[in-house]
Amino acid sequence: MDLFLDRVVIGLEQGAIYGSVALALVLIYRSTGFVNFAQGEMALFSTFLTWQFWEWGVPIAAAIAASMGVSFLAGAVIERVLIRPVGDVEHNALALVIVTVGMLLALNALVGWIWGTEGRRFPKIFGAGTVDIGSVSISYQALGTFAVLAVLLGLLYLLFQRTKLGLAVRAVASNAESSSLAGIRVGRILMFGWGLAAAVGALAGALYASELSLLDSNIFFQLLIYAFAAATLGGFDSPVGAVVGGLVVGLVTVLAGGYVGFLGEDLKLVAAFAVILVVLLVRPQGLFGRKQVSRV
Amino acid sequence: MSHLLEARALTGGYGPVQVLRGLDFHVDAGEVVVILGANGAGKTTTLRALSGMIPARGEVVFDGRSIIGRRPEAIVRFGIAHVPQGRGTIADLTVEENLRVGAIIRRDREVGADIDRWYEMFPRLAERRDQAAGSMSGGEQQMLAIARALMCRPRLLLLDEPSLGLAPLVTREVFERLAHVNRELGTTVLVVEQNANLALEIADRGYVLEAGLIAASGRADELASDESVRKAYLGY
Amino acid sequence: MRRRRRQWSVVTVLVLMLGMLGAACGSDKDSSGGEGGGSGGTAPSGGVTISTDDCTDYQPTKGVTDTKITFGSSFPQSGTYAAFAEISKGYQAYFKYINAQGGVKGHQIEVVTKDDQYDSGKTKANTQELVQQNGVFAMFNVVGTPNNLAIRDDLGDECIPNLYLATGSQLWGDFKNYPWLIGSIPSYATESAIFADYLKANKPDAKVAILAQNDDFGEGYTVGFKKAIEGTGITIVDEQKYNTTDPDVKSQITTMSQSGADTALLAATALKCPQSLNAVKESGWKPTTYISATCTSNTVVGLAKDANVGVLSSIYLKDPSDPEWANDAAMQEFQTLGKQYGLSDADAQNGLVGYGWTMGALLADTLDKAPELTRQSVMQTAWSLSNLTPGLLLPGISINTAGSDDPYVIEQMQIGQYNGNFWDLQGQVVSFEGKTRDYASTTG
Amino acid sequence: MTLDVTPVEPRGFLRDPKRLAVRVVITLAVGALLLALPHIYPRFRVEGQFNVIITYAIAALGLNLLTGYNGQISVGHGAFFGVGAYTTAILVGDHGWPHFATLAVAAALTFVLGVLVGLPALRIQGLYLALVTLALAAAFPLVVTRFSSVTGGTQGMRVSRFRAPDWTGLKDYQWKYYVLLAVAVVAFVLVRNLVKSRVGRAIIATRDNETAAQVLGVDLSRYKVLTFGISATLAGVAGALSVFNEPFVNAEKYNINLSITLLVAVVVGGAATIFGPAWGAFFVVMIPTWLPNRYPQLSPVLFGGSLIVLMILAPGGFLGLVRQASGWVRRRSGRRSSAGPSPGEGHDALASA
Repeated sequence: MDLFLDRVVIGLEQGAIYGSVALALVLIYRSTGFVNFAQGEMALFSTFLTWQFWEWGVPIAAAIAASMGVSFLAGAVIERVLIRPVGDVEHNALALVIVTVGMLLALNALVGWIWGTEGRRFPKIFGAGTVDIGSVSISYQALGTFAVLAVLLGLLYLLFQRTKLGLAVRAVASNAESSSLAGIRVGRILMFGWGLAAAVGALAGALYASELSLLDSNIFFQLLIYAFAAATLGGFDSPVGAVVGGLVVGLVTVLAGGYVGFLGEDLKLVAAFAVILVVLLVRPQGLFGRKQVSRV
Repeated sequence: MSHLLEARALTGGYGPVQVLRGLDFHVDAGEVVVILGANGAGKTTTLRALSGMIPARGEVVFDGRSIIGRRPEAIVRFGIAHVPQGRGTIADLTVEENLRVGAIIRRDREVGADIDRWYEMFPRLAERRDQAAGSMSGGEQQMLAIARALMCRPRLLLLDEPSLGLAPLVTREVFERLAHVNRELGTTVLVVEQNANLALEIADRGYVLEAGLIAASGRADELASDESVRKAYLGY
Repeated sequence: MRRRRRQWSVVTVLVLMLGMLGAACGSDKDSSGGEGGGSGGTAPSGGVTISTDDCTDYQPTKGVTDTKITFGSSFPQSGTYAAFAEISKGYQAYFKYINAQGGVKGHQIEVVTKDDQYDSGKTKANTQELVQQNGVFAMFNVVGTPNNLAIRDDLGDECIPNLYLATGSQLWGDFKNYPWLIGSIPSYATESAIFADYLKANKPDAKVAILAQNDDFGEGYTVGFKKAIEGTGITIVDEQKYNTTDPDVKSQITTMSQSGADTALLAATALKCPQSLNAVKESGWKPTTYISATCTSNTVVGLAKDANVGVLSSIYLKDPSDPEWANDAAMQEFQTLGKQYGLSDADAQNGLVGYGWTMGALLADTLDKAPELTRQSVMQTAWSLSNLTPGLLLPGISINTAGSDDPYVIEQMQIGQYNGNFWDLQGQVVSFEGKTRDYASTTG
Repeated sequence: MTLDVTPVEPRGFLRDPKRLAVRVVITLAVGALLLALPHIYPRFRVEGQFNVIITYAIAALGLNLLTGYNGQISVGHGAFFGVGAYTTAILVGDHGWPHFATLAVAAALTFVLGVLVGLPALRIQGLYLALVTLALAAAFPLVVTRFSSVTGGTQGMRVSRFRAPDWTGLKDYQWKYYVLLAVAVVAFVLVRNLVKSRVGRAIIATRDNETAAQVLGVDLSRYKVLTFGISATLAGVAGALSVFNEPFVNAEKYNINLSITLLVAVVVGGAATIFGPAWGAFFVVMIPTWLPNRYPQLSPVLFGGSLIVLMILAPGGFLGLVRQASGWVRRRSGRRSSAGPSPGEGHDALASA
């Protein structure tokens, strides 16, 4: 029983990380309608930036905030300089995918070039202790991750549902042409969407590196598959779906790895994929995704 | 020379292809003007050129100010609202959110009151205020699109084929509402339409486009009775 | 054979003369080297003979000019495993130093390197290019097990030596089938055996849980350990695997922590090493922990701050960052000469660079001892080393090979315990000289 | 309303003997060059670069059919490539089959697999499908490792070499090149004919507008699944051929990077063009070798950067760029002879706007 609860906690903690990166994916998808393959590597860059600030003596919370700010700007610039010139997603989807693949390769190597390929120590954002609840102990780190994610979701909800800016983002995601006719400055909204995603990615990256206490230039490529799985499961246009999807993927992988003998730890990812396939066959738009309205 | 909108030698098109080959036309305040023409004559392109959706050249003066070469989000701020072909509602947003998007450039506090006004005028929208726009019928979406465009309190409304894909009865209803808006609010309307009969009924004046040039123009009743126009566009 | 020999006789004579000169000059430095120049071409010291009869187009002195001998190497310089590129800094510095002294037998040593991003397909393409375009004499210190497997047959067919591979797979001891390839670092199986040996003495009824990377690396440890504990009181109570693509190993460690084990064998490498140490600490489990020798560099194990104290591993090189060796002659040579010939201060503290330096010394020694600079002669020499102590090998460890009788290069190690900064050596050097094969899995 | 639009191009050529002659000359010249390559260049270029380009080109050809022509993005074709490779490796290595015989098995097996993956594609679309295929790519190396007793796992598996028969008088690498090239030529011709056939038009119609295709009576599901199957088959054959060239397989070789590389090849060459995949394969293999060797860490930065720049300049890929350029030249020369837009062009532009 103890082992089971421990596994649940670990699954949820890892799932929260997957969910937070998936959240960044979803934010870009919501505003631009396509998937950013470079999301993980953007988060990698931001996290190294956070590390660098921290290494320079900035307190970790301030370092994360600073990195989120820089990432927001960088994300907006990337949209303006690298993405927009390629064209819109309806006509140049493939070209956009390749641009993000190019960014993935370039950013990863750039990080290696600037900071080297050796691993780095990353501080525990929420300290190293644990809270004991009955027979289960939960680390401050896990609790902190859950809390940050909950607050983030709440803020995003307020942003999207309660502000003009959020409304504009959602309008542009659904129909850019009509939005611009209504007076929304589509270009700025897209830049905002990318900036927001990059900032959330920076936060997710810090949570992840903090969970590992480590950082090197490979960890986000590994994470990206899980984040994709989380976003796919939850539905690519739903922030709540991304987080729930992340938690489910985390739980399924840990429990399948622990309890399903023929899968084992080495094939647990396959279990997660199987769950996603089944969900998609029943709901092709993911658990929380909205069904795409087909336009003829 | 106090036309609300005046276009001179307007050209424009897609990439290397010129569709409009030099149009001169005007719209006066309070009018309903219709642009008729066959498929591919350049009707939609004309509206897109006016609202800045495609690069255009020539001269377009709206209320004394040149708007040529501006981007759509700037032009709407001059007071020109464009309901594009295929309705142009924002499918994933609810009816109410669509209306709020329509008012997104406004900074006054009367947005809520305006929304209520449109709910009054289009009761069907009020019933469906929390429903996603994309899930509504074609006629409802068309009305929403018009209401959304009017939310920015435009002085000129550009309408692109509002009858497209609608049943005749629904089309008639849409046009009646349009006439009503024009009468009640004094909103000037420039409408592109294939269904010339209906359009000419509510219009004051009209232009006929052929291959990117104006082939005929005149008062609506004159056009409706013109032999060649009747044969070509009215089908009787 | 004979005809070919005549063709090259002039070169051979020259090479021999230079060789003797070199041997004479370096004699006091290599006093431990044992019998040097033997009977010429076919049967040098140790009596190991490698036939060139089956070679396609055997070119004995390709890559050797009057003044230079050129080697090729392929290893990751970009991408996931780019950190391995540090190794080359070590041997390049060593060769610069040796070349400044006049080289080996009057030949400057040059190594042409290419980036393969740890992709075995690229390793193969690089190697072909190095052999056909650059005309290298031999390959040297190619990184990675699959990478070396990908080039093994081609090089073997053409009888091109592949010297001192930077991988510890137990596959590199198949002298009979692959005489043109020789490993370097202790095999993962040997390491396991040394750890089992330690347990027998200190914890004879240990209950062990194993975390293994899901590939031949992890399997090397697992198989070696299982063979080594046969007939002892040591038992394996849990085995977990992880994929290199897994973001985390926490769930595996949690399972292990509740398996009743009191000992953890972490057959993990790279970042997964400190990651699993952190996970062990966070789980509250306090086992006797062993980590792979591939993680012993401070740049790796040092990442698991607070979680690495008391951890065990096998050591065969002096740690450049450990002040214990500050007055050691070989270490001083590495630090001062290394910096003189291109190493930065950080490089001179890096264990991987130290390993590279050691490999450079091993290659130079091998060339020095080879009766002639032909591919056959050098390869035969590599298979018949005795009591070599190049570079930064720990005191008491020496290199011995003897063809199929002793096909593994380094088989002696010492258990070390990490104190948070350095490895404290425990007990004595344990020798598995000639016995590695007993613990190796037989696949491949 | 019918999809049977008379193809214009061949007639134009038949009517215009000058253009036909130019085309014949170019084809012969390119053919001669391709045949001469393994005699001009040394073995490492042929084996390590040209042969790899050919296998990637065949796989990208298959992926292009699915992604370019049919509009279904797959980020998982590396897995089909891997299945083909392992089929040949296991049959040749463990069961002593002749190399050529394994091609048929690899083709059949990957066709069936492709159809199986294509079935959920009927329900799962667009982005979600792309990510399901990505999952396939991620899972493949894990499954291979799990069954290491058959596959050799990460350690890999050696296969006997594919040797040139004596009667050819060729070196092994030259023989391999010609065999691969021959298969590639057959594959390109078959795909070209397929795309220009009725079935091909149905495949394209499905991409451009599913609803319209349905109205036109195209059996969507059949064509989608069929396209998936054919596409996977080509990738599988390419994988099998890769073992002809390089008789070594291991789990790491067929990872996500391979799938992404194939997709990059399709788009960089020019999606939905016949020869785009060949150009794309050429670029993805050769560009990294052209980049300066001095700072290895920088070459991925430059490679990634060149992808971005190419996509900004020519979202239609290399052949798109060539088309843009030739269109520009034609317009410049055409402007002199006849003013005004040609109706055909105007229609195209409107359709895509």
